[in-house]
Amino acid sequence: MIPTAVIGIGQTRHAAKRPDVSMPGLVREAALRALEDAGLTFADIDAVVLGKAPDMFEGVVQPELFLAEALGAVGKPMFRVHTAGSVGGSTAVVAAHHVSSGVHKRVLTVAYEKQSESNAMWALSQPFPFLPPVSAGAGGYFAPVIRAYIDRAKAPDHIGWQVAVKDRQHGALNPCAHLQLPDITLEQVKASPLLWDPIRYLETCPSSDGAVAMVLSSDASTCRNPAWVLGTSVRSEPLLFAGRDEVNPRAGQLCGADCYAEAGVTPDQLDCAELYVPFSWYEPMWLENLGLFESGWRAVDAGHTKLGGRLPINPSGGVMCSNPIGASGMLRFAEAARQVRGTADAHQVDGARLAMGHAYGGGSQFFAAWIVGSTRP
Amino acid sequence: MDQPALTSRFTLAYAYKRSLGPVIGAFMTGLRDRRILGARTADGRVIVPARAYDPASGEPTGDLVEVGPSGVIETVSHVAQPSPTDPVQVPFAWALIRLDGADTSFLHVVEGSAEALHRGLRVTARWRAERDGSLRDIEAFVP
Amino acid sequence: MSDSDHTHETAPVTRFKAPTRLDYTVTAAAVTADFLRHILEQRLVGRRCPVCAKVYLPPRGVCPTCAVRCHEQVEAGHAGTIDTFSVVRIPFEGQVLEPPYVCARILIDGTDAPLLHIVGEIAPEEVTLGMRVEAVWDDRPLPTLARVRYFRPEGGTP
Amino acid sequence: MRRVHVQGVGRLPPAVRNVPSYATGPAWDEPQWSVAGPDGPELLTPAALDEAEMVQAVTAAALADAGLSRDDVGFICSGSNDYHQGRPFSFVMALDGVGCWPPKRESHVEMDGAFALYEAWVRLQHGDVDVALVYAYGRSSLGPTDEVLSLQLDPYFLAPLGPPPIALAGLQAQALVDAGLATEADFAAVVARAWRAAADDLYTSVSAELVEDRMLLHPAVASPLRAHDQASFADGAAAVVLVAEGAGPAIEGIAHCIDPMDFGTRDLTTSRSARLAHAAAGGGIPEVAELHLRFSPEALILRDALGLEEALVDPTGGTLPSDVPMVSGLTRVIAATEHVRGGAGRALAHCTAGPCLQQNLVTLLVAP
Repeated sequence: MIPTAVIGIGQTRHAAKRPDVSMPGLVREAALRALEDAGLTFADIDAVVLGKAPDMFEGVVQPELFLAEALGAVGKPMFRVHTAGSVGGSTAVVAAHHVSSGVHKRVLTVAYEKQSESNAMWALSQPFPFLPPVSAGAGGYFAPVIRAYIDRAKAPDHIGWQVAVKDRQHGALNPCAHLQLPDITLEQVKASPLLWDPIRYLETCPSSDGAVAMVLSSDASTCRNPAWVLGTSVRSEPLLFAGRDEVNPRAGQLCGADCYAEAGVTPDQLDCAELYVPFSWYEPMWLENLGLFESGWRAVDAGHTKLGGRLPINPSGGVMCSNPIGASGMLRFAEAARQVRGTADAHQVDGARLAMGHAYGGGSQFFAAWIVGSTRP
Repeated sequence: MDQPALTSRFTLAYAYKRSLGPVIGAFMTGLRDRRILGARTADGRVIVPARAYDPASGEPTGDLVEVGPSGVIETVSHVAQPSPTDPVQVPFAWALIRLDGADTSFLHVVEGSAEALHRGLRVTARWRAERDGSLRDIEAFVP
Repeated sequence: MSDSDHTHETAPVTRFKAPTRLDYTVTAAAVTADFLRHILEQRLVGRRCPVCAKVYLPPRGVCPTCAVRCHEQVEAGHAGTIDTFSVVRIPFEGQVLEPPYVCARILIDGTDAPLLHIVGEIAPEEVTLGMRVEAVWDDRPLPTLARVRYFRPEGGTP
Repeated sequence: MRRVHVQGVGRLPPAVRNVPSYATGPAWDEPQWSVAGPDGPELLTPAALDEAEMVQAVTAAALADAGLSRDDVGFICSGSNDYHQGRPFSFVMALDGVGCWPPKRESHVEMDGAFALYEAWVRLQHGDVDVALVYAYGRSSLGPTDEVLSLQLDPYFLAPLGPPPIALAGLQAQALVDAGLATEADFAAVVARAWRAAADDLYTSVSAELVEDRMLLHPAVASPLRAHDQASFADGAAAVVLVAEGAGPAIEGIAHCIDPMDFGTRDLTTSRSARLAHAAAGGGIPEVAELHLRFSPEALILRDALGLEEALVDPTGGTLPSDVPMVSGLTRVIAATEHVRGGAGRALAHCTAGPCLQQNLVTLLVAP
């Protein structure tokens, strides 16, 4: 494998609606920032790898085709990944492999969603003939899993509230974050309406427009502070099968294990992690799933996952603050890279040298992860 | 299968909202105001419709330039029987039109019979009376 | 150019609507068609995997863990156990029922993977994990899973 | 680069639906698919199988052909498109067909299965796995395939006008005619030859015939193209097993490239992206080529862009008689594999996406 580094990162300002930009404008906002960060132009790029969630969100079939021009991909390979909510992460992994394999030297990878072009809930809840009606909405799918976790782990109710507050406090340090709730309190979360019992309003992620881009390269000579891709992994399992443990999915465990093994690190060596947490309770669940803490909820309760804690989780504010679905996974990967490059500004984890980015999708069945470090492998 | 199949109709319909941003927005505003805008690329070509980037390179474009509303047919494909979703309901052609002042051609429809329309023919935009800022503000091009 | 001009707007155009409409015709695959015919007869009939012997309801054409086709039909019970659930309290576009309602994963007797359905005839606060529930059939001959209107506590509401 | 081999292939014959009304020849029955049943092979109509069953049939066949089991597979990649199936995340249920358990390294592209094969090839170059399973499935029978393809168009500058695929192909065809590079008779000859070849191919279900000298009597739909110039859509599925260091036909090179969608900045008489993809895959002249054609004039453009003058093109009939959305590119790889297995020294497989050959992928296969 050829050592591969993140040498440029760019993201948009994320917001519920970005009426000020078109889709090409949105992806270019991220792509041009990533190129500028890398000190490169489109002419320096060998291939573009694009990720986004269902085409139905924006009503354009295979939008990589029309976006090729906006992303400077004309005359080059243009690739499109779609693995549900994990897509941003899977896309970064595919892009990294384009470099590590030696197929290309410099790859631009971009992920986006412009959810304001439609209504994501509509796009996801279209009743299809002969299939069991999906009558619960997105949160309705995950709420029973969260209830099962709470029951199994004997976790107190306030854990979900704590994560909701912590991520919003982190997000308030990140000017790109969609939700800006610096003064949020536990009481506010607790008092917010139950949407899908046990999930409260303030324990859910927003719906955002946004994009993120990275330049990956086997040549980091022009970059003062590359983030080296030390390990990558993707793992999937079927949506529904007898004996499936959705609280602690096996595919998630293996995704983490693969990633640690490829990177040659153990979970306790990580300085921080960006995990895909669209509902606050998923933080303790993924902490256990990825082997980061034996008891996820006790780690949250002890403050270990706050900035300044033992293992800060989602210093950027995470999905709980910004959720442009197709980009959400890649934002985790990019924020992990920012940490080890030391460019995370106000939400920088002091001295971060090793960080993990993580994403999941579907019914907790598609997983992607990478571990980046400040030292060349 | 000895039993009849279960068959059901299913419609996927949604009115997407497209936000346009500054340059596509300027182009659509131009159409509403009966002007066709191109954009000048770094190497001096004028691309139509106007976009914020050069399709060939992805690099930013500069000034917006008014082109047309007349031009020359470069390539034409005639449709004898319009479908209900086609922009016009009389015999017409899909055409790539090189508008005056432009360096690229522009896809739209031209009204006329197969015999009347050909490469090299000069055509001009016929504007819709009610315009809202979309490509259909040009009803069709006509000889 | 047109002589009459009814467009008086001067503000910049910033957006437009793009209506899309696609019409599909969907035919139920044989496995689903069998299931739906049984549903019409007020029967819940799943299928068993020939390798792992797990029974799926609704039946699956292929066992998701063994990747073999499932042919053996298995009559399941009309009652089951709540594996887990949530209470849907918000309205959203495309919703069929009036909130609040209980959406549960129910392990039907004689099957091995939970079925997602609604629990009725009970206050949402009263629903518990592990609760026994039974199917309440709809009078209308619906060839869908909505033929079971909902599940209610076994033996009816106390 | 590691040498990657096509070790096994599996496919369902395409179930064709929109054959031109003036095609002649024996009426064909509704196609049937042979899949493993409880007591041996079972013949089923395409509508009788769901996506997972389609995937199961082809992946099991490909693994059997490769002499491998599911446990040997280190990476799975698939290609499909939600809009052809009419619902978001259609690939999620299709995943059941491959038995992704215990959890596998797995990925999906919203592209033709040939691009999934490309991702699998890249993954094999990454070096951590040695066996990859690739599959694709698609249906055209559920929905309005042309309208789905029209939704690929630039949503600001093209989609609002709603040109159907044949209108854009008509412009490309007319550009060829205007440049003196082709005539309508050339287009008809491509179509007639494709349907004749398909009738002789064991794998296709099409036995209809188009008579060359009568084809031009039918009116153009979008001049100079007639209904028969457009590929007939079909349902289908396909799978390929790739291995590093194996014995099957070897991938000498694989590459893809994209042109602008904007027609105003393209020379429609040629395909720059096909030429670049071919060069990046290693170039050279194959003995035989299997092209992914949506419209007959594309055969002439690709013959030039891919340097096929001396090659035998589409001996199977190719995709004009049966184009399966998201699958046709992968079945071209399978057809090319079979040519190499049958003795061809070098075979080319082509896949396209987007209007007027916008995006092209080229795979070059050679004897191991």
